[in-house]
Amino acid sequence: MNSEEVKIGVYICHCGGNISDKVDVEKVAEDAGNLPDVTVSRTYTFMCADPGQELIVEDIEKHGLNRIVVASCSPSLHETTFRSAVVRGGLNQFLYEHVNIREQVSWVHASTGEATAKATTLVRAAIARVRHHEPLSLIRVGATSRALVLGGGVAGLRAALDLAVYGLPVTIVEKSSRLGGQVAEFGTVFPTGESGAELVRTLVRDVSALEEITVLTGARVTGATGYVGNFTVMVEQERGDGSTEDLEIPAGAVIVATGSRPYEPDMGEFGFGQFPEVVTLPDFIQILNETRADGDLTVNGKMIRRAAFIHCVGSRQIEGIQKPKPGRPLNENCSRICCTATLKAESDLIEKFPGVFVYDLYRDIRTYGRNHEEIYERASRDGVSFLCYEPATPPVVTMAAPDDTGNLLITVKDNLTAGMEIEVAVDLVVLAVGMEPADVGPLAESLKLPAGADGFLQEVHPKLRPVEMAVAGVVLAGTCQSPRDIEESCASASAAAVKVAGLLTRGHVDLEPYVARVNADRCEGTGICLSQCEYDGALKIVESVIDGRAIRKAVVNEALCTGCGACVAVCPTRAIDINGWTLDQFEAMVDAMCADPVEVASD
Amino acid sequence: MNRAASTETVDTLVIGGGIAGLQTALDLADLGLQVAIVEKEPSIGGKMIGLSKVFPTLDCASCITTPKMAATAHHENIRILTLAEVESVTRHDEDFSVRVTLQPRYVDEDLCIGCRLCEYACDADVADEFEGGLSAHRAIYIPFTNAIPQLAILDPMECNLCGQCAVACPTDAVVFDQKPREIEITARSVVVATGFETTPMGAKEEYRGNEIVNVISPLTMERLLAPHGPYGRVLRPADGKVPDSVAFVQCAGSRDRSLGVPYCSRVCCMYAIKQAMLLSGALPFADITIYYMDIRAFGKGYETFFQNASAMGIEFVKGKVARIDEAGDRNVEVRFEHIDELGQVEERTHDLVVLSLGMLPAADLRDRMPISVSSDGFVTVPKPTIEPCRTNEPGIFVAGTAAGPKDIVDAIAEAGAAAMAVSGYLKKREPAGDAVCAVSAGMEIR
Amino acid sequence: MSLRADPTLISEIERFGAADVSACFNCGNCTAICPLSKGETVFPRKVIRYLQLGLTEKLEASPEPWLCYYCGECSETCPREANPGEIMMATRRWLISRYDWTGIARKLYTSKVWEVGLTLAVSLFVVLLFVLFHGPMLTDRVSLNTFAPVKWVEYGDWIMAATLSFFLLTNAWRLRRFVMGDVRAGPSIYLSEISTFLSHAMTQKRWRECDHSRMHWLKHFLLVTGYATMLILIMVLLRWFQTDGWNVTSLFGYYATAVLLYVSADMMIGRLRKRHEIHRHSHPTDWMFLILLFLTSLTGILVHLLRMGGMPVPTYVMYVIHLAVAVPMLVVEVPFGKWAHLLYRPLVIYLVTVKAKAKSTVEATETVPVTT
Amino acid sequence: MGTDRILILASAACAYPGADAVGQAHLSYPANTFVLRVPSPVVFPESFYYDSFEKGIGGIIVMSCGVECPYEGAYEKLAARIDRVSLGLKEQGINPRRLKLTSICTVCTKSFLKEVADMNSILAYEGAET
Repeated sequence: MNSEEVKIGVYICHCGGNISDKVDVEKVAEDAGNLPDVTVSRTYTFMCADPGQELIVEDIEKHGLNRIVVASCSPSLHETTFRSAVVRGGLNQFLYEHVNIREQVSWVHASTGEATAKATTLVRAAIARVRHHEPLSLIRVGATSRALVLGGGVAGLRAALDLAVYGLPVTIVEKSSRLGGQVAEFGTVFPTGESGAELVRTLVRDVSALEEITVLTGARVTGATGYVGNFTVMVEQERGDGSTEDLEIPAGAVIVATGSRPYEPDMGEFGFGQFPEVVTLPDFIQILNETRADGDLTVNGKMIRRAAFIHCVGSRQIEGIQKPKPGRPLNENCSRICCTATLKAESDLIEKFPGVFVYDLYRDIRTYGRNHEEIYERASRDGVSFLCYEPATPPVVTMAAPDDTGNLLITVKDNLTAGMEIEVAVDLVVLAVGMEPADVGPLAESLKLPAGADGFLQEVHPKLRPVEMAVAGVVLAGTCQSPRDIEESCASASAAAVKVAGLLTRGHVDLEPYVARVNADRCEGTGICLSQCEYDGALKIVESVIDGRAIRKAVVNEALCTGCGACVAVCPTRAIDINGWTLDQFEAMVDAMCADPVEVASD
Repeated sequence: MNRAASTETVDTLVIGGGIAGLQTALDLADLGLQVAIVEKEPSIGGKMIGLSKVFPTLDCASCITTPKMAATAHHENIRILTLAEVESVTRHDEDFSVRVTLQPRYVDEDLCIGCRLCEYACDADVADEFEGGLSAHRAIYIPFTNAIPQLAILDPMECNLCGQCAVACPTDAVVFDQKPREIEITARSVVVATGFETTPMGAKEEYRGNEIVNVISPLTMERLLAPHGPYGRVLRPADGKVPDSVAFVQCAGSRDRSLGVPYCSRVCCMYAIKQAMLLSGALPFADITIYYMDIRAFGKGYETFFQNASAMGIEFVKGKVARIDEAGDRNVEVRFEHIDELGQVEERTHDLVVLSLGMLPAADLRDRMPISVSSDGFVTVPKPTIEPCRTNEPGIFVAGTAAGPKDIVDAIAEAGAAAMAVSGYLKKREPAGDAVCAVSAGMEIR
Repeated sequence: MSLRADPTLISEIERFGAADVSACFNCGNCTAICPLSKGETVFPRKVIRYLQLGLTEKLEASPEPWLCYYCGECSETCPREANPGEIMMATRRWLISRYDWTGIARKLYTSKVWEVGLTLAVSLFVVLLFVLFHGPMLTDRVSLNTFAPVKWVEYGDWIMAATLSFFLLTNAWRLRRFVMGDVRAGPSIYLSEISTFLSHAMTQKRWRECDHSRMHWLKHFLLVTGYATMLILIMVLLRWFQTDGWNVTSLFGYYATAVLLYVSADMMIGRLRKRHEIHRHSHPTDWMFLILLFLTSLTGILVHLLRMGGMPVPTYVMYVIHLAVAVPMLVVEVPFGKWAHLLYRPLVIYLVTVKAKAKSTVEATETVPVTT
Repeated sequence: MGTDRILILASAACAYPGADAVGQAHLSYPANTFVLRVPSPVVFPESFYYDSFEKGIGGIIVMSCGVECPYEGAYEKLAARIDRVSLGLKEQGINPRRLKLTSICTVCTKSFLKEVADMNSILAYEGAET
């Protein structure tokens, strides 16, 4: 391969103006074009677009290119795009090098001259590296034809059902003793008014009817090992007699559907914990469901005639106004479902107990979803009285005078009434609490699942790969990813399921070839590399007898090697490298970066 | 790409080549199913390809859409029919028989190489719909830079029949006498991903959206903000002035019974905030105001996005604009009650006003297929909670905004869900020894 | 000092004809679309807000309901179809009942039995008076002034005018107290603005600022001229007007009758057709006023025609019917009902001006820098 | 551009997306920075650091995932190696603060900017040698 003449094609993307507004792309291309072995050097408006990709394909065919460099946005977005173009041109996809001149150049450097110089240097480094690229092939490993769904709420059930109907075996691991999660306790759900328990029953009935699905309730994940196609998940299941049983479940892919939990207000937050008449929305829904319509609504023995609902408790928090709870950052974001859930609860309350008068204290009403605005309008027409507060002046809940019309007094500066301070006397305060991610447990640590600043699990990209995680083979379903309602949870669960179906339907998974490889000519069998390897069986020393001499060489098991490179750094003879990430390549890049600085034009 | 025999059989026919349709098709094709996408426009990409950047990540819309478009176009299990409109979907035993009209492109799709020589030869200028009518293209043209397929199309209404394009074409691809063709596709399942249109600019009479030139639609603002938009920078249409003061009027096509759209269109708050942020980047000294009723920043990372916009100095004014009038110097006057400022009635003048229009269903599906459609025109989903993509007709599914307003993130997730629902449905239909695996066996990874 | 919310006010105002108070989601469209809503007096949302929260005292002190002429644009463009225009209308009814210290207005507005009952009772009383005290019924010729001597009728007029004025003016006095609140204005301020009162009372000119209702204003103005003409004819010129011969006042009578008949009929037809927002919602009391007004005019002109036609008995009977309609209309509507707005509207505009002037005077005095 | 070039060895799982996040937020930092994407910086032998300084690199920031590292034991090995190299640099008379090991997460935009700023001020004010 190396005997072949190197012909490099270099492509600099304008990205509309995202790059070209800051980087003189023509100059970068010109500089690259003058480097040895660079056969073609071009710019194009949108390299990722079809005509841009076709440029590469055509040039490969026309000019016999055998190395391609594209300088555009982050490789996380388009490295695979261009690799597929390289493949269409007839080259091995790993003869490709990606340069990031958007996120790490045009978007972060103010000076056009400096940005252009840096881009030029980065392209030079990539050209230096791409010479060292070799064709690699994907490592095909058998995949376990079983998915593991962690969490038996609606999202988990939906995903499991989808996969089972599709024909894949599924194991659901649920830590509580029953399936259905929070939805089972919701009473009726919006926007349809169906019973949450009934919804869960439907799903559970369908799940039970499919022999492809194994359900483990009372089961906790204690750890996991493996990689896409070949995970092993350790589960500890409670037995009826109180003892536990340890199970190891092989799975080709894992769907995380661990869900969320309601925010628990602080002591004294809107009087919570201070007055027994202050409850959270989930508590209230339970009270409402348990009270017969023909009686009176009572909370803690007191009859409720007037109730107030306060929105955005534990959501849309603002630094300086709310204090973070220990171990939990402020939740800046909207919890998405509380507005509609609150308004629905208000209407339910009025419908069941027509004499009760309801106040609603909000910041913005966010009934965004299909048929949600109707729920807002219904609550209005049912007579709910709305008051709008600013985050800086939240409602204050205090004890009312003994002879007042309610036990509690809420004072609030009302935006809708020219900022006047309004006082309402109520018997009950319901806090519309936000959503917090539930604890994912040891799986997150074992598989290194990334979470965002808000604690919810992080997808790769909200639009490009909305349900996949950075860890291949692990996908997200439901509210462990972000707050959402039942409909959205089920949609994301099915979307997660389709990714898993695509992964496991062929019985094998193709892994990236970035694993250690040993240069047998250089290897002296010292075994130092072995001492650094943390993955059992990934590396071993094999003794063989050649020409009567015992020769020791390191050998890599490609399916088990993770390509971390710990072995590479310690080899005294530089006999071991990571495919696609060789020390030669890195050194070539550093050399290029240290070469004469690119002239900087003044802006 | 558009090679369409008179009768084809596919596992799934996806109606609509917007982001939801593309994602559904990709997910299905990855499972080894044969998919056809029917798109009525000359290019796939839908509304999203016309956007500048997308919230809340602010990555460019093209950067998300074009790879998906390219992946669809290159997928061996996907066939794309553009300029194709579904006339009817009728059940035929287990399958659906779909009648599709292929509108003439007046360019032979097999011969055209997208070289644009015809475009350069053409003399007739036509207002460019893709650019909100703010710039022009020729009567024969490639729809837009990233269009897929990259094939020219001729607008017969604007063509002055000089024949220069045909002369210039190196492959003799121009066919002036092309006729509409009707084809019939047999599909084992159908996904409706027909998407949305914005509410009309004239929907609220008091806003005079069709009369005042400097009152523009949000899609026009997207083009003004796009790096390759009509002017390459933000200028107002009436006189090309760089606007110093831009206002966004929220709920200009939603949450308003007086214009017949009582529902929330879900995306307008966020796209207005996004456009405001991009504007403050493009015009650092401009005053930007958003008139709103409730800011609905509900998605992951949206609230932070909103708070950032507020911190950047974008003014959020609570109060629904009641009336818009033309002021002097072609400026625009809005009249509103400043609710959180003592409720005074104010009249403010802006250089440019964007009406944050809502979403209406793009296609009237009534009588064209056996699914039920709600009174507002969106596809009815009988069990939205746990089966968000299923219609009342077995075998017909729905994805994206055809079933109600949705942002891109939710539309893409729902597209995946639709694909899962379709594949489950087809699996259930299969007798033992299923075809899905048979097809997938034919797919080898390079 | 914070204001106490009272959840009962909404149901109270609903008894006066408001239906959709709680449907309003406070977008402010109504206030901003209204051409009359500006400066210090913005409405209708402010009024709706007081209703939603039950701020009774704020509402009683609000001049805004009287500044609205119900062009209906707010209701036509309301995103929630909450009918702000009709809410303002209902609030005016409620306010009339709040100003009225007798409590009769409230009964009339909230009970059809009271409304119809009182009207019938007054009618019967009038009929009874005639049955008991009418003069000789000459049948050979028409002699109304023998059957109902103009002097006696005139006394009746004045007594009624005095009584009704008493109620109306005491109610107006209460209105002044509510609207002025704590603001003190000296007599000179009141006097200096009296022209405001007179010009608005005579022309309702503020209404003309509504973009959409010039026609409504014109009809209303005609109605008022007809009404005023008739009032003068009856209160001042009755001895010439109620004649058995011909008198020039009849010409004015023709004008007034024509206008009253045409406009009240037109208004009733409008309410039946419901084409304009202003006519879309009708409270029973609206109908009662229009019907009585129409019947009064109709019977009045019939009396005249029968008399001219030389039909004695029908003339006398029609005369009794005429008064049996006209008197209850005045008794019910003037101090306690819809009629009162003819006084309250200009009065409120006047008081708002007085109040603003008083405030600015106080501010001017308070802000004088102290120099030594 | 600063006179001294800063080499940033960024782990592909954390620090590299972290650097992208800086760009997505349109924050700004000096252009003398060159980010090298690596599966894990544990791959570099000690010689790589000495050679890089020799070649003229002003400072090296090793941005790993820290304890979040997806590879078993890699961070500990990396940290030990960086400690050894720092000592070695000191012995050679090179300012050891020109080599820095830090953890950058996918959303750690502020830390990223701070590390770059810190290294630039070290290069500007402390000099290359001890």
